[in-house]
Formats: sequence, C-alpha cells, structure tokens
Amino acid sequence: MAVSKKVLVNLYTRTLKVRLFEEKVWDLFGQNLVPGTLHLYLGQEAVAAGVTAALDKSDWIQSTHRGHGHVIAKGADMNAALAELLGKATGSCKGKGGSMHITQFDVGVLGATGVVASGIPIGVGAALSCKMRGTKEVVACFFGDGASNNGTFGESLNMAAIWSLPVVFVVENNLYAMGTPIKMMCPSIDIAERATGYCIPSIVVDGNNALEVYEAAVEAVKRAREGGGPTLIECKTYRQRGHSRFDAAKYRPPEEVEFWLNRDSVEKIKKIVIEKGALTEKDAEKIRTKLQKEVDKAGEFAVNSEYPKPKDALDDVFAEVL
Amino acid sequence: MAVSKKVLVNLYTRTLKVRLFEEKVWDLFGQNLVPGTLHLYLGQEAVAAGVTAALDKSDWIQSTHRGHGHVIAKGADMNAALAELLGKATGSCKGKGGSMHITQFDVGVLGATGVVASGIPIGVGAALSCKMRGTKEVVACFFGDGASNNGTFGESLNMAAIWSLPVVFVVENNLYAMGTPIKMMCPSIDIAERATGYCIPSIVVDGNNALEVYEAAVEAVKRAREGGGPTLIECKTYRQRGHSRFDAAKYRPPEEVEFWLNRDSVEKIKKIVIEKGALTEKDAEKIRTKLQKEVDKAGEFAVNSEYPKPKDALDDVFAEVL
Amino acid sequence: MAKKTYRDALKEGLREEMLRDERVFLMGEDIGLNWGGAFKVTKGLAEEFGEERVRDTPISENTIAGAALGAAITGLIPVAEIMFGDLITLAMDQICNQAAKMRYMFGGQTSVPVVYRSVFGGGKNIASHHSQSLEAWFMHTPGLKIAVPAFAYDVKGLIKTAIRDPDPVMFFEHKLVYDKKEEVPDEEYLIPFGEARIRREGDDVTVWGTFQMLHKSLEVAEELAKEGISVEVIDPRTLMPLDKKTLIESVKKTGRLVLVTEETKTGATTSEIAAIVQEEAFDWLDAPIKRVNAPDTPVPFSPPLEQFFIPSGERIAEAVRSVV
Amino acid sequence: MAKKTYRDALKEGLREEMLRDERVFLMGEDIGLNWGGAFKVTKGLAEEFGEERVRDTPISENTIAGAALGAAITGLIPVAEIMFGDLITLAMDQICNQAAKMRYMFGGQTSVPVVYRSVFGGGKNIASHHSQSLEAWFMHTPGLKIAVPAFAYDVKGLIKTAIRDPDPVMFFEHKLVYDKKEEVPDEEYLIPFGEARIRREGDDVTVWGTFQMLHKSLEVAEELAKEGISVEVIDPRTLMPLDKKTLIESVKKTGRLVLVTEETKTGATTSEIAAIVQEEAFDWLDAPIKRVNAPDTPVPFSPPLEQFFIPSGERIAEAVRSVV
Ligand SMILES: Cc1ncc(C[n+]2csc(CCOP(=O)(O)OP(=O)(O)O)c2C)c(N)n1
Ligand SMILES: Cc1ncc(C[n+]2csc(CCOP(=O)(O)OP(=O)(O)O)c2C)c(N)n1
Ligand SMILES: [Mg+2]
Ligand SMILES: [Mg+2]
Repeated sequence: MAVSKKVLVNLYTRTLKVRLFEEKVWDLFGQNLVPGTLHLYLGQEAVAAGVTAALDKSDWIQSTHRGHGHVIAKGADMNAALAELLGKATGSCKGKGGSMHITQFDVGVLGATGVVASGIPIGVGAALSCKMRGTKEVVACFFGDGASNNGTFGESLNMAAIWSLPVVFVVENNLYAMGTPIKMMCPSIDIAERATGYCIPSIVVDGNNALEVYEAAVEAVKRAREGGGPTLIECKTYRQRGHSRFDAAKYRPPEEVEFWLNRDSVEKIKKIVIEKGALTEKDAEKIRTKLQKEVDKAGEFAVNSEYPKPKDALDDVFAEVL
Repeated sequence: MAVSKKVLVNLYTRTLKVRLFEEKVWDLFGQNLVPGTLHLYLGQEAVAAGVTAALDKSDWIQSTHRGHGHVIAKGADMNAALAELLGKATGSCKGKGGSMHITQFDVGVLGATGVVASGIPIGVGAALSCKMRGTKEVVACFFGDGASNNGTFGESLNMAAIWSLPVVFVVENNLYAMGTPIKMMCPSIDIAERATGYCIPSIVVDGNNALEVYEAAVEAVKRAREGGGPTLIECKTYRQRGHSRFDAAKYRPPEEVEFWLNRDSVEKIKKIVIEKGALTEKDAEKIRTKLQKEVDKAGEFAVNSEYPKPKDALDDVFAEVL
Repeated sequence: MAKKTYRDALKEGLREEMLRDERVFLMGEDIGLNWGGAFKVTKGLAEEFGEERVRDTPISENTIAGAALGAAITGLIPVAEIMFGDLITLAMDQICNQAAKMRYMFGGQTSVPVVYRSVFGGGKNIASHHSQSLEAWFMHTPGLKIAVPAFAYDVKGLIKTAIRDPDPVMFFEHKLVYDKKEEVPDEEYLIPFGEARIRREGDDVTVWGTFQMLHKSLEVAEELAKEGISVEVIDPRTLMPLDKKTLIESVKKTGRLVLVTEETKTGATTSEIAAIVQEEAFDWLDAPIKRVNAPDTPVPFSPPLEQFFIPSGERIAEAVRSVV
Repeated sequence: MAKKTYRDALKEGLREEMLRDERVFLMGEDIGLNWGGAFKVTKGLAEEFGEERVRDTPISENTIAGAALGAAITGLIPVAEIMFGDLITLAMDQICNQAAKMRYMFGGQTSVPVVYRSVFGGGKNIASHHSQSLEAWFMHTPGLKIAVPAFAYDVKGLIKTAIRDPDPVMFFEHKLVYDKKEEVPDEEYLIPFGEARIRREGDDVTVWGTFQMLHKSLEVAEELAKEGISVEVIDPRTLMPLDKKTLIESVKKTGRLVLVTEETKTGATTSEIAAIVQEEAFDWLDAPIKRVNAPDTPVPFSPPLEQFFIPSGERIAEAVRSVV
C-alpha cells in the first residue's frame, strides 16, 4: 500500500499524542489526583492510532475499560478527557464516568465500558444502524484478548457476519487479561482463528507498528464501507505497565517485558516516518513539543476545574428528572 | 471401523425405542393428556441412539428442551419419563419439570433445560468434574444449531479446549431454530467450522444414520476418555414435525420435508443392520413388538398415575424445607 | 371503536409507530415472516415492513439487547423482543449495566431510545424456564422505565409512548392477557407513563395489582361486592415512573391495602409498594398491608402444582376479607 | 484468639474447608498464582493447593457459573468467584435459572452444593460497573441461599457453612470491609444460616442493615447514645434464610425501625424487610419504617458524587431521630 507522507505524519502524531496523554495521566496519578482505578494504554498506542487514522470523523469507535487511547486518537478534546479522569464537572461525562467510561460521543466514541466484552454488541448494533440508516459510516470495535473469551464475542461476530455489517473488530492482544496470560486461556496461537468459523476475514498484525495497523485497518474499513461486511484485525501488543493502578505486573517474565519495551510504538513509528522521509528528527521533535504543550494545558485545565456538586449525582438518570 | 452385530442390534433398538416413545407421546398429546408444550424428537432419533450407544452407563449426557430422545436413549425408565410428561407424581421430576426438564439423573442425565444453550456450560462443568475426580467418565453434551449462536457455546468450547476436558459436543443441526433456518443465522455451511477456532477436532455426519453417528461418537469418546480433550460432532438431521406443540412448520419447503422424510432414521438403521446380517426382517419386527409393548405399558402407567398434590409445589426448593 | 385483543392492540401500536417514524424497527428471535413472534404479536408486520425492519435474529439475547442499544444511540429506535421474560437473564448486562446506565455514566451525552419487550407469567404449564415474573429486578435498576399493561387499551397507548421515550423502556406483557379484549379507539392516542388507573372504585379496601392478577382482582371485587365489601382496584400501568399519588390517595380513603401479583413473594414489586405505602400513609392504615403472591418456589410444570403456585381468586378474596 | 482482617478470616475459612474435604475447589478469574483474586482473598491458596483446585478461568462469567454447577451436581463442591458483583449480570441465567431451580425442576433428583462468591459496594471511585449492590435480585430468586457477612468472625463461619450446604449459596462480600479486623477464634466454628446477630442492644429504635452500612450504623448508634437515643442494631448475616424472629422481637420492643443498606432504594432488600415487618408487627409500630438507601441512580465516579450516593452516617442518624 502506498502511504502518503501526510498519513505518515498523522500516524506519528496520533501515536505520540496518545503516549503523551497517558504519561500525563500517570503523572497526575502520581500526584494522587486521579481517583479510582486506572487502566493505562501505555504501550498500545499504535493500535488506536493506526485504526482511527483509517476512519473518517463521522465513523464510530467502541472503546473498553482501557479506553483513554481510543478516545484521544479519535480526536477527543483533551481538556474534557483529562478532567473526566480527575472527576471534574468539566469532564466529558461531568465526572460521572471516570477512566472506565471516558467517552466523547461527539467525536464518534460510542462509549467506554467497564464490563469486559460488553462493547462488542453495542458496536455491532451501531454498525447495523449505519447500514439501516443508509450511511457509509463504519464502526471500529476495540476489545482485548481476554474479551474474546466472553460469550458476546461469538454472538457479535456471528451477527455482524450474517448481516454483513460495516464493523471492524480490533482485538488488542496484549498477551494478558489482568494477570492471566492469554496463552493459558486460548487454545490457538491467534485469536484471529476464531473469525474463520464465522466466515469473517481476519489478519494478524504487529500492534506496536502504527503503519501496519493502519494498512490493515484501511483495507478492513474499505471492505466495510463498500458493503463487504466485517473484518477482524488482531493486533499483537503489550502493556508497558501493569493492568491497573496498583499492579506491578510481577507475573511477567523480565525477558518478555524487555522484548516488548524494545518495540516501543512511538519509537517504531518515528523511525518509519523519518526513514520514509516524511519527517526529520527535528520535525518530529517540533510535533512532540507542540503536543506536549497541549497536553500540559489540558492537565492544567483538569486540575483547575471544579468538582461537581454532590447533588449533581441525581441528574442524567433519565432525559428529564422524574 | 468394524462394528459388531451386537452393536448394530443395539443401534437399531435404541433408535426404534426413541421413535416409539415419541410416537406414544404424540398419541397421548392427541388425547389431550400432555399439558404445556412439547418439542418432539421425531426424526432425530439416530443422533441420541448413536451417541449414547458409544457411552458407558457411568458416562453422562446433557440434554436440551428437545430432550425426550436423549434420556430414553441413555436408558431412562420409560414409566417415569412418560409420567413426567403427563405431569404425574410418579414422573422422574415428580411432575415439576415436564417435557422441557425431563431428566433422569440416575442413568446419567445431567438435566434437560428450557433455556437454549444453557446446558453447554453445565456439561463442561460435569466434564471438569469427571477429570478432577480422577474418573474415566465422559460427558456428551447435546444442543441444537440455534444454540450454537448463543454466547455460552463459544465460552464453553474454549473452556473445554484449554482444560482438555472429556466432553463431546453434539450439535444436532436440524436446519431450524423454531421457524428460523440456520442458513439465515450462520454464515458457514457447517457449524463445525467454529470448533476449529478453538482447536477442537470436529466432524460432520449424517445425523439420520445411527451407525455413522455412532462411529464418530466412539472416536470422540475414546479421545475424551484418553485425555485427548473435546470433540465436536455436527449431526445433520431434521425434525419430522414442527418445532413445538402447535407448529405446523409451514415455513419449510415441501421438497425439503420430503427429502428428509425419505431419509428416516429408523428405516435407515434397519436397512443397515439387515444388510449387514445382524438382524433379519423378522428379528427386527420382534424387537419392535417387544419395545412397543414396553412403551404401551409405560403409557398405561403414566395415564393411570396420580397427579401430585397441590401443596407438593412447596417441596424440593431446598434440601430441607426452610 | 371496536373490541380488540390485547395482542392486536399491541400490534397496532407497533405498526402505527413504524408508519409514523421510519427509525422505528423491531428485532428479535422469530418475530418475522416464518413465525410472527412466539405469541404472534408481530404477525404480518414483516410482510408489511420487510425483513429489515422486522428483523429475525440469532438466539443471542445479550447481543440482541446490546445491538439494539448500539442502534438506539446512533439514530434508530429499536424495539427488541426477548422471547420469554425468563431469558432476560441472558441479557442482564446489556440491559441493566449498559442501556440503563449509559446516559448517566456518560454524563448525559447519549439518548437511549430503546424498548425491550418481553413476556412474563405462568398458566401455560411450561414450567420453570418459561413462566417467571421478574419485573422486580428491573424496578431495582435505576435508569429503566417499566410498563406493565394488562389491558388492550393500555398496551396500545403505552407501547406508543414507550417508543417515543428517549430512555430505555422495559415493556412487559403477560401470556394470559394476549387474548383479552377491550374497546380500543380507532383514532390515535398515547398514554403517559406514571399514571395509574383506577379500574374500579370502592371504599373499603384498595387492591393494587398487575397483569393477570389485576383481572382476577377485578373479578374478586365483583364477588366481594355481593358480600358488601367495596373494593377499589388500582392498575399502576407503569412501575417506573410509579404513580404513588393515586395509590396513596386511595389508601388514605380506604385505610386498607392488598397487593396482588404473580411474582414470587420475597423481593417482589409488592414489597416495594408495601414499603412505600407504610412510609407515606402510616397514619391512615387501619390494618397491615397484605401481599398476595406466588410462593417462593420456581414455577412448577404439572397443572395442579402450577394452579397452586399462581395466586387464586380465593386467596385474593381471603386477603381482602382479612383486612376489613 | 487473634484479630484478623475480614479478608484473612475468609481465606482461612476457604482453606480449612479445602483441607477438610478434597472435593472443595475454587474457580474464577485471576484467583490463582498471578493475582490471588482482585481483592487478594485467595492469595496464597494456589501455591498451597495447586492450580487445579485454585483454578484461574477465562473471562466467561456465565460459563464459570454453569461449569461450577455441572461440577457440583457430579460430586465436587465448587466455590466460584465472580470478580465483581456487577458482572453477575452475565451469569444470571446459570445462577438464577439453572443452579437455583435445578433441585426443584428435577423433583429433588440433584443436590447443588455450589457457592458463588462475589463482592458488592461502592466507595472506591470505580464507577457504575464496579460498585453496585445487587443482592435484592437474588432475594427474589427462590432456590438460592444468601450470605451477607459484614464482620471477620462471621465471614469465616459463614463461608464454611456455605461450603457444606447442599444448596446453592450466594456469598456476598463488600469491598470496604475486607480490611476490617475482629477477633477470630483459632479453633473451628461454623455459623448457622438464618441466625441474625444483635450487634448492639438498645431500647428506642431498631436499626437493621448490611455490610458497610452496618458498620456505619454502629458508629451512628454510638453517637446517638450520647444524645440519649438507645439504638439496637441487627445484623441479619444471611438474607436467605432470613431471621425474621430476631428482628420482629426487636421491633416489638422498640416500636421503631430504620433499615440501612447501600443498595439503590427502589426494590432493595430493605423494601422486603419493611413489607414483612409492617405485616407481622403492625400493632407494635409507633412510627413508619424508614429506609436509608442510595438514591435511584447508577453509581457515579467522582468522589463528591459517590459520597453523596452512599448513605452517610448523618443520613442514618437523621432517619433514626425522625422516628423517635
Ligand atoms: C465481564 C468482566 N469480567 C471481568 C472483569 C474484570 N476485569 C477487568 S479488565 C480484565 C481483563 C481484561 O482483559 P483484556 O480483555 O485482555 O483487556 P486488557 O485489560 O488486557 O486491555 C478483567 C478480568 C470485567 N471488568 N468484566
Ligand atoms: C436462550 C433462549 N432463547 C430462546 C428460546 C426460545 N426457543 C426455544 S427452542 C428455540 C429454538 C432452538 O433451536 P435449536 O437450538 O436449533 O434447537 P431445536 O429446537 O432445533 O432442537 C428457541 C428460540 C429459549 N428457550 N432459550
Ligand atoms: Mg489483554
Ligand atoms: Mg435446530
């Protein structure tokens, strides 16, 4: 696939933006400003970047409990995203959702959900709607390796297949579900093999390589948009930190961690775009500086925002207060 | 596979027994003696016969809403089975279960269930128990084509595969789930293809041919018993009647119905055993007469049995009345 | 105006809304061409609106519920059917964790105009997996509205309101009322949520009940009138929002309350009603609030057992007599 | 005797039963070697008993519940963990339709010695999908026993009883009590189901509550004593069977009842308790039964919102004051 320089820059920018956002989150967390738990996207940036770069603004994504990267890559307002993580009234969910429900509907995020695999049916339903409404919109539905063992996975793949829905299933196989290695819980090497049983084309890619992810996504999105139905993309990737807030992830062999840290997604895409002449090292640095400023500003915004009033807890149950 | 005459006779007898039992049920139903609804096994006898003939007494089966055939083939007491269908106190479930829950635990029936696909996890759990208790017991888990679209199907196949459990999944693909053709609801021709994604060996057989089912089951049971893990057997078969009590099944093309009526499971196994010299036409008739007598006696027993007392409704919620 | 069955009135409501707004569509198992719904509610609609808008689904309850939700938040108005109320057990996550909470969790970003239809109740001898009454679970799930129509007139007006509601609505029916007939106007009408209906006025005892038990209570009230007991019968029509006002006023008038549903007793909707009324009308109550429910057992199959399980008119009458 | 945390006491109970009876085994997500359970309850047990008997599972809640059931009816005694109570939504069919009803549907043919452990409650700012209190759903499911231990002593004695029970037991814990300490004897003991415990004696008002709210109620009682209000605090310990007797006797003594749980109000376990007490102690009640619960909303994330959601000591105190 011939990829334009513009796209390459885009991929680098998206990957890096997600990285810087997550680093900011980690920083704020270190300052005890992030309540609750936290599932960082650090390490998996290339997946969100590559997939969302293949989508239009009017397309949709369905996110997970590890959703910060998805929403940022899809173009979410960083102020509102960070404020949400801090539980502020200015957050995109007015502080009601937090990390596990970080959602910005207006940029096409259907939702982030705390129940593993529960987003898959929702993504499929959105794709049904894209089709029934006669649009060309496409849904990218993210979920983890662990999620692929939940019942809705099979149900949803089947429904998408029989109705030929415009959905791209993106399995982020980061090798673990909490402390559980996927190889203990999945008999095949690739989760992608399960797609075959539903006659869904699938592809396994290096999930730390935003370009590779992007190329697979472009093809899948094209198929979906043209009425060719669903595709499953399995992205092999890795969490750079533990599963959640306090997990030191000691259950992972040091060699494995090292192997993956050496395949850092930001480094990788940076190397590619520079090699392909889309950016110089200096350009890349400029972009980083600009993004870092944005992120820092968002951090300030979030920190300086007010908490919601206690009684706001009673709003938003229904369209009108009953 | 070399199959002994004894086995052939056994297959014929089992197939026929299930048939005669179901005909008796249909007859009693015509007399308005069977309350509630009814999912007849007529047409699918060869599946239950072939699978259970490959099992030992101490092995288990997990049944479905279309369960009469399974429990009879596994060796259930016909008196108690028929009485259950009529809601009598002498029924195996004391009249509490009826057609959808017809169960005889003492002959190795784990249960019949009204919730489609809900038996699959239970069968898998029983197989886990067979293994953990250090036995050589095996579980055959029956379910329909429609059930394979329910979430527990994938969850259960996966769990059986990763733990290499002694379970045989038997998909009775009778081409319909109620009025819905499986070809509308499953993108592949064979449901068996889904097993591959879980690294489970599978085979597709003529579900109206008890011998073919048996041979596949013997291999699968052997694998399970020897620690080789699960197998999926897809049996292509057909309901000779509608889905339930009042369904005339007008949605099925007449040619299709005719095609399958011409492949009647009883006729088929009878022809085979006679051709293979295991029985003469006369022997076969004798067996039929004997079975018919048993079935008739069971019918009388059921009809003449008493209904439970209304207050019996309060028993059996817990081991002790609280 | 003509007498119509509950089934037909419901179908008419669905049909009118589908004609009015093309975003409305139906999905569920066997609701389409070949079957028309397990209880024939949607029969004929696939022929009229096509298989896209009257959409048969695989046997995938959780994904039916979730897909309906995904469609609802992106511009459609799905009416998803779960064939039997007992099977909602499989869809609890999508209904109770996702649909019910979505507007809230996302701070009001999404509207969730989805309707989940299903059917409860015994009386058909189809045993423990096809006869339950589980509405209480949903009453305990903030974010869901709940309709419990028992009459043909109401089922039509309420389904139309449900479809136009921007929030998820659990629309519960009952197997034994599908054939009940009532006058249903030809001109369009809607019934607002949260307005109970006094189905019979009376002075001595208030009876509040749902579905088939409401019909039985009305019969019982007729009988008891002959004994000189004047019974007021209240039909909540929706459980969420709940019309407390009508009920409390009635209790303040009669001083006595009997609650009647087919649910198993412990933790039923009647427990909530009792808790509310004793709290809000304590000083007006002349006798303890009585609950008439099914016993705390699964639903048995055999006719004499099931008849024992389902509250009888006699049990209702006794409860009423015991408080006057 | 030594002070032990609720977490450790629970682990000790599990361990003792695993040592006593080799049919007992644990299964659930991340309960084994690498994690030891999301709340570390099973930490160390996989090391001691091996990965077969402390079995990590895939993220397949309904099949975890169903597989445990299949194992239970064929000779084992599984303790299956659903990592968060909110996720039981995915296992409702296997728990409520299968495990709960199996003995009954099959006319007593099968014993179902399975324990389902899970954890409820907020207070950790983990929002709508990880903070709910759903015990009321199970109280409305005939065939299930339900334990709701709030103290270290009880959690140990009750888990042992649960494991030895021939029926399915829902064993519910609460996130905020894992670290609470109490004296726990070294010698073996069991606590029978269906016996409430009076945690504090008093004469003016009875308070009945569960989990963290029980702890708060005890604190409040201490405070109110200073105001001259004598509060009796009752801990049900199990919801099914429910010890009505202890509660009713207390109410007959005090004439006043306040019910306190962290559940959302409508349809909560407190509704059932209110319904029972008004029925059985009507003539002894000097004031309406008050319920203190969370509001009818999903659980919000942000600390000030969640603090508003969870009933505060002040709200409990006000409710008590309002009835004396
Ligand atoms: C249905 C469900 N089961 C269990 C959990 C607890 N849990 C939260 S994240 C997680 C692991 C998910 O693994 P995976 O799908 O691979 O996503 P990852 O965390 O690796 O991104 C688990 C078990 C949950 N939230 N939902
Ligand atoms: C989970 C669930 N969904 C729906 C139903 C209603 N229902 C009963 S049988 C049936 C069809 C089942 O089809 P299949 O699994 O192919 O079995 P068959 O009836 O053909 O033997 C349906 C939809 C049910 N009982 N359970
Ligand atoms: Mg993972
Ligand atoms: Mg079928």
